[in-house]
Amino acid sequence: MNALLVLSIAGIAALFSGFSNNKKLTFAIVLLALAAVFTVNALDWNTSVRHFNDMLFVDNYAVAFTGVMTLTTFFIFALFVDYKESVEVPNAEIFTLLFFSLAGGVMLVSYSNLLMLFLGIEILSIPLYILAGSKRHTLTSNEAAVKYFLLGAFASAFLLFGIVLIYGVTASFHIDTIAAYIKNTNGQTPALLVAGMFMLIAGLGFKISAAPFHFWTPDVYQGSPTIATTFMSTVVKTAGVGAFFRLFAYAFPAITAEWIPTLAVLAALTMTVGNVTAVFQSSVKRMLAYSGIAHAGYLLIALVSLSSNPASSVLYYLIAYSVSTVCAFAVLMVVQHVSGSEEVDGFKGLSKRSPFLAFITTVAFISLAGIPPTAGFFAKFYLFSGAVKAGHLWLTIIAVLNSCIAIYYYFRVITAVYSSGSDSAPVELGTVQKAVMIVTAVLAVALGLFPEMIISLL
Amino acid sequence: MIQFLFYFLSFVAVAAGLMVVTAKNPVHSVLYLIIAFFAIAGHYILLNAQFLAIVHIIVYAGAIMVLFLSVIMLLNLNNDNEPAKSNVLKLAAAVAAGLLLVTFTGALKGTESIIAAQPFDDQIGYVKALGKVLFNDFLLPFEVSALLLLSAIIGAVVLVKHDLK
Amino acid sequence: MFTPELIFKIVLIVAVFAITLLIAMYSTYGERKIAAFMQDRLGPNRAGIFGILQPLADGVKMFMKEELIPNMSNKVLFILGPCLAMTTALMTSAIIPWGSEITLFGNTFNLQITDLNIGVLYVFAVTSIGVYGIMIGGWASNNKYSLLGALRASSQMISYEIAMGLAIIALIMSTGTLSMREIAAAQAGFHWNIFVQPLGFLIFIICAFAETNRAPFDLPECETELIGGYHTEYSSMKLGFYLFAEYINMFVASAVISTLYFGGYNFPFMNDMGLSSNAIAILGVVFLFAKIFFFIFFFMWIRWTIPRFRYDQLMRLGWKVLIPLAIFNILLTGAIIFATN
Amino acid sequence: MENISAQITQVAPLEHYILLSAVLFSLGVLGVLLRRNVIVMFMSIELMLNACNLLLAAFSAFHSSAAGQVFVFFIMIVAAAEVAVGLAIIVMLYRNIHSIDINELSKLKW
Amino acid sequence: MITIALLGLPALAALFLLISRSAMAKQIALVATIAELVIAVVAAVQFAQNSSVQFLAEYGWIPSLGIDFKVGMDGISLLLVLLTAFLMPFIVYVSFKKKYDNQAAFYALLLLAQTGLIGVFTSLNGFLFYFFWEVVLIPVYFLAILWGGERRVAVTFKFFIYTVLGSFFMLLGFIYLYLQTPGGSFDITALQSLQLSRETQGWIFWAFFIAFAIKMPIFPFHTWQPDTYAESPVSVTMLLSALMVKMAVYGAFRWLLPVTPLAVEDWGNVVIILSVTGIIYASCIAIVQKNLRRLVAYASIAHVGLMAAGTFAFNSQGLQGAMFQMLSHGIGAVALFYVIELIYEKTGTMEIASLGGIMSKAPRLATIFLIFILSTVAMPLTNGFWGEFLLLLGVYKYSAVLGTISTLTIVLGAVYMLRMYQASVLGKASAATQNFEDITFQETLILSVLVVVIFWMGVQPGIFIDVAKPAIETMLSTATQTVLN
Amino acid sequence: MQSLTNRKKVVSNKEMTWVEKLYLPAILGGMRITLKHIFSKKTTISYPEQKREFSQVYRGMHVLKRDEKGAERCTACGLCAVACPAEAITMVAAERKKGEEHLYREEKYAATYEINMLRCIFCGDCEEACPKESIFLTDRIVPADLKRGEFVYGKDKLVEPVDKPIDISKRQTPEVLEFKKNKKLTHNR
Repeated sequence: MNALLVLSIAGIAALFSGFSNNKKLTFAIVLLALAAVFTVNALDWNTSVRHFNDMLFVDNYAVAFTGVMTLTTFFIFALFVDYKESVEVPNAEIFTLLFFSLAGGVMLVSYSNLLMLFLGIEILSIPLYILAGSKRHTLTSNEAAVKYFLLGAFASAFLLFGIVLIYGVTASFHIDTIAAYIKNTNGQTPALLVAGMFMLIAGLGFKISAAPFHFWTPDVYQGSPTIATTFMSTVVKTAGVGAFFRLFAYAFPAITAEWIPTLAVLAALTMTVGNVTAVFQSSVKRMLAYSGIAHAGYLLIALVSLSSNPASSVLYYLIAYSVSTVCAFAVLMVVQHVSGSEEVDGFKGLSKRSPFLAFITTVAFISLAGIPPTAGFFAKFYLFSGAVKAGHLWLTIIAVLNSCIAIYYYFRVITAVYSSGSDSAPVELGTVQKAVMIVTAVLAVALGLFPEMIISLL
Repeated sequence: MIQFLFYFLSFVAVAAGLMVVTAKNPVHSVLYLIIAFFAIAGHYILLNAQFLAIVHIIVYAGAIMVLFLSVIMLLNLNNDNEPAKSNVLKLAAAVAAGLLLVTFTGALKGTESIIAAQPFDDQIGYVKALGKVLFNDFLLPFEVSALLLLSAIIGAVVLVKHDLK
Repeated sequence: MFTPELIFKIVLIVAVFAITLLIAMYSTYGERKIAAFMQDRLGPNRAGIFGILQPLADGVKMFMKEELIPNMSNKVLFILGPCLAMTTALMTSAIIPWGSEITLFGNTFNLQITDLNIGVLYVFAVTSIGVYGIMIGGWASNNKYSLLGALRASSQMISYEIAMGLAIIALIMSTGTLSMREIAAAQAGFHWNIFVQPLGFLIFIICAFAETNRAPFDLPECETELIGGYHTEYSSMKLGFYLFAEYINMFVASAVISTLYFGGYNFPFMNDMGLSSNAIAILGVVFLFAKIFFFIFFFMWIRWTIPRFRYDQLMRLGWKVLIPLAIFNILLTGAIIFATN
Repeated sequence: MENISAQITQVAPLEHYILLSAVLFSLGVLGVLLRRNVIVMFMSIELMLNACNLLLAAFSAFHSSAAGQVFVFFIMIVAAAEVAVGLAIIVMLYRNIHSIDINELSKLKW
Repeated sequence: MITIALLGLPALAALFLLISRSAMAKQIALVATIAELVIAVVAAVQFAQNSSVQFLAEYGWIPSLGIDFKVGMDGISLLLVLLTAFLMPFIVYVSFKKKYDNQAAFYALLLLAQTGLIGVFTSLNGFLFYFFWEVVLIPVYFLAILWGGERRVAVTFKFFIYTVLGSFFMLLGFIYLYLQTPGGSFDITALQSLQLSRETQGWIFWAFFIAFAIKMPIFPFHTWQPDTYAESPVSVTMLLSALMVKMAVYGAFRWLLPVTPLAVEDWGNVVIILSVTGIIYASCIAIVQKNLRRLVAYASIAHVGLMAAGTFAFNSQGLQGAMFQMLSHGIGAVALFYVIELIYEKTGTMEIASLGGIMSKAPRLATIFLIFILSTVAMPLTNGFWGEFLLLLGVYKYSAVLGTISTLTIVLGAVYMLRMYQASVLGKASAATQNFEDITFQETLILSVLVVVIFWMGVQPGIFIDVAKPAIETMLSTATQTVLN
Repeated sequence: MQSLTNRKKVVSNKEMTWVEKLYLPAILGGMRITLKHIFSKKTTISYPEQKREFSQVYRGMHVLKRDEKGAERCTACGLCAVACPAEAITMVAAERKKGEEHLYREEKYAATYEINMLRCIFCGDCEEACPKESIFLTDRIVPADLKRGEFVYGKDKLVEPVDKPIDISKRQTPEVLEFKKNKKLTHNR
């Protein structure tokens, strides 16, 4: 709750810092603010308070997810210091929008009322619609914004109708009340409520870009400025999955039979579509978009095996995914700048041009691919073992097959890094940029070696 | 009388909605949508939600649709040069929407028994009652919606303003 | 079926309509006369004594003029535009309390067509849809000047609605009701809201000028730039409707301002003079109209004093001055309410 | 104003409200799928949101709980914010390509 | 503690190389590997000849999942650790003459791979096993892709995808097993004491088997192998053929047979048939190979096929044979690839057709080459003989028909090996071998070490067999107990 | 430079004070002014009913005078046309026939004499140039008309009616005459 407050203030402070025209000041303010958010949020640990007539329930789950998102945002902000891509929106505004978006994310992981879910999604999305289009004179960016916006609004409408139907049956927006109502029906769940639930799935599925609601993802990710793409693929996904998890863990645990098969199919579809399509991409950015879809699929497995997959494994997965993705995007930003393209070929010869960057790329993509000793491996490990435990063996097998496909395209990048390229000028890196890369890479490995740190949290 | 009103308004709303979707000229779509909004406002009044009705008019008819209209005028999109989609796509769209509707209709079964009408409280649509709920139970959402609006404002400015910086 | 209540209401509606139209008509006359006087002229004085029949002559002229509908225009919308403008202009008068209760033949009636519990919002809603008449007409003309006028009108009205709404919110905070009748009744005697909400009043009246497209905010129709703006292509009675709507709007805006800030039908010492309630009611109506006339005069006074704004100035005033001011006003009001409670 | 209906059920049964909303919602969906003009698609989405609003108000009346109506206000807020951003995006797009046909947006394809 | 030292030494050395980027990288690497060998020998000396797990080291890692860092060695492990430690100096030394870019990284990766291998051979926790299994892969991947031949990218890619695909299935199997254990543990004892139904065992068996089959490789999972062998740098080829293949066989020993004896009973015949088919198939292809390396690669498939057949025959002779053959095949593979590398260095080609007449130019090399080849074709007195003999015995015991067919491996092996020898070493000198110089004294010395070991093992196989025997017997008896129950 | 009228003001670019920025005092000032004008005396003259006094030297529509006997004074000498800076005057001369002596004072007369009133700038040079004291400018207003052609005034409109001589004495004040005299002198020199 306090995190939300600090975030809002931080957003406005960032906006005002734009008046000073001093970029360093702005960066200092936003980074300090994020640190403050992180601290304030951490202070809520183990308090479990229900705020504002039970609109927000800040339990450890919420605190942990908020922490992950804040941390990721911190990295992204830090990356912005040495950001080279031209964005036609002033920095201060971008930070403000990202702060607000993050605030939406915080709501999404701590809501206990469907209204907060809805508002959270909107607060999360609307700044991103703007950021997607922030390269105003670039057609691809325009296109990304339009697509994201239209489909986002479309999905919100579905989500909303779902909420309405659930309200119609249960007369409440509160997830505990809804859960209680469902429990009281003793298996005779009204069809209306189930319909509502499915529409919620559709709406939320859009946010985490689960197939078949994923069509926007590659276009939007590719068209948006890379910094926004990074945010979308990490924080937004974390928030979306957090919301998804919270909803189904708190509101619909009594009717698992209704939604588990659907979500399972969705998960399988999402993984397969994401991975298979990613294989054919020549643009790394687009490939990462599809990989993001695929990761959403894996995360849905966690949801399907809710009974045996505790929140901690989802949390761990999201941390691993976020850290690795930020790392990968950090490299991509540099490569984009030095080679002028985001194609796989742009990565060629990187090992000659900057062994450091090559190493970071390797770590990031190995972690994304889920190969030990990185965090990505344990993330998958926890998820899969949970799924097997819950008896979704076939789903796990599909996931495993998909992981192999994933390795194919992730390693294509690594391979490119180590193959010879045409350009051989050394690559200059900013200090902050370098620091972020190092920290994220170290985190990706350290979390892989000591997963217990996170797992024991929740 | 009231029942007749209900069906009349429903008819107007649906017909106008259909016209929104099918009208060639975007301006006509806007106008039909306004008609639909007025029909919906009528429904609100039938539901004793006068405050809602009036706010609906202010926000939707008074602000949102005006924005639509002015953007359409600004961009001069009145010429209906939208090339028709192929019939297959049209059919697919219609089928998809139809299926959705069928699903809803199916889900309707037995609703009456689930939602027994409560003893009717005719005060809930009043400003006083709504205000109490809004500022007690829903205070937080009310406050956080400020973030939403602020980001929308920032967005509108940064995206369209001619000379940034 | 025909209760005295209903009959009274019907009579009232007819009367209000008639009076509104009459006043609108004579506002045109008043406008010209006042303009002339301020410019040391005499104004119209040929038709009837002091030119008192001039509005009739104008009306007849309007009717007699040729109906022109531009070839490339959208016919239906072209006609719909002025109709909408007229309709929305007339709608607001429904909730204005023209006077306090009056007792006739043993029945007590309210001198108000209908008392909505959200009357202020009703005013607001009707104002906000008033722009459609202009926009549709301007667009349907298929003329760039008309279109520009319509666009200006829409953005101007939307922009100023915000400040207006915020000003009203401060008022509502201090009155505690949304009903026009209750707001009026609460200002009995000399407890007018203008003394409570001077800043709010200032904002409100500026916004009222903008909402009625009156000078100095008459950019949608400014002749020097847009040769008449949204009604460039209009002629005959359709043009008449537009012009008429503007004057009706002015009248209604004056009535709303009087009711909200200047005590409506209340006048000082009304209860201390030992008058019967009917007498008070009738005197109240008279006073209300006096206030309304003053404000109509005020509208014209301003028009012939202050030059027209430039468009960017208009927007800057609306967004950068009035809205912050209105928000400040709300905060101030809140603080005062908090302090006094 | 006097209340229109003293007993909500005398207006229409709840099913009819749900059906009406469902029809409007489906019309909105149809519009989004059918049209290529971004603005009309956007309007269709508004129609969908309004279907939700109507249904919320109806449920609120049938449940005699004000929460539903309050929710509608938030939907309106969201709709307003979306319109501001959406139209800004559309205007920005139009400035670049002088069209708002969704099919013109095909630069990003694999 | 000694296990930790075995694990830590190459890892630390690798780390040192990576950080210091020393110009003396190859020397440091060689010293490290030799030091490792010394430690391994010390371990072997201290080893008590029984079936128990010795040199145990156990630390908590992820307690919530029952994952511990638990390493230790029994006889089987010890032998393979010894093998690894023994072969690594050769693998490092063979690249000494190569001028690699960024050689510090090259040797560091080699040492990392060694760490992984030792880890695989010593880990006593299922998860740890899997962990090291994947850890081996990464340095190998980079070694191959950075320093490989022209087609390295595509080939290494294929290899990588194949093996990772397999290992994921293994992971799945482990997870399943883990979930079956009471309280949840990956510990070897917990896994081995599981009482699973026949059907479940079948699924687990296949999950593991695919991983192992790809790694070994068994027909039809072998398609990655010849290309990879041909395109990788010679060190990597040695590493792959001599050591990584053993990971799979070892995995079967340690994790498959004891856990799923019922499935082995059910599916063993399928596996053996596959293996035998593979033997014939690979041998036939080897006969028509024109490239030395590819020929050895196919030969390797054939030999590994026999090892697999022996393993899954699941009897004392088969297992011990497989155990012994692992050692001799490892040494043999390193020896052969070393010689081929030497020839390649001097002639610049590996095409059999363009070679010939080496005998006359370089009698020392030709002699040593012959000894290696004889060892490969299981000539008595060489180490190859005992391995193949025991294996064939085991397979024969399992099924007379299959046993008879697998005998072909020796026959066909003799055919292609001797044909190769004849074509490349004997006969007239060709253009490529015109100026062939014999190997130096130093090289002779190094190769002689291998020759000595080959003969030592051929003469005194008992020493080696006895080390692993108790462990194998215990395993077998436990498994038989389970089957009978 | 010192301004001659002493009304010169230097435009200032100084920042407005806060009160000035409010504009309200300025607006109220403006409103005070307009309000004051409502009650001030109106300057309108209701024209047909009321008429304004012309100045003595007003130069209006021309007239071609006749002599005491009623004969036209103009001899079509053309000096007026020459003098006209706007070239508004044209004429055609003709010889007097027998029996026309009562019509034209001398042997030559203007058969047509036209002034284009749209061109005429009412400078009065024709009047000064005329040696026969025939053409004069009067205080009459040139009436409005609908067509341009109607503004070319011929003799029918210019020559004064016999029975209704047009009084030009009001303009011919001593000062004017004196001025004319002097001017003529300069002209002749």
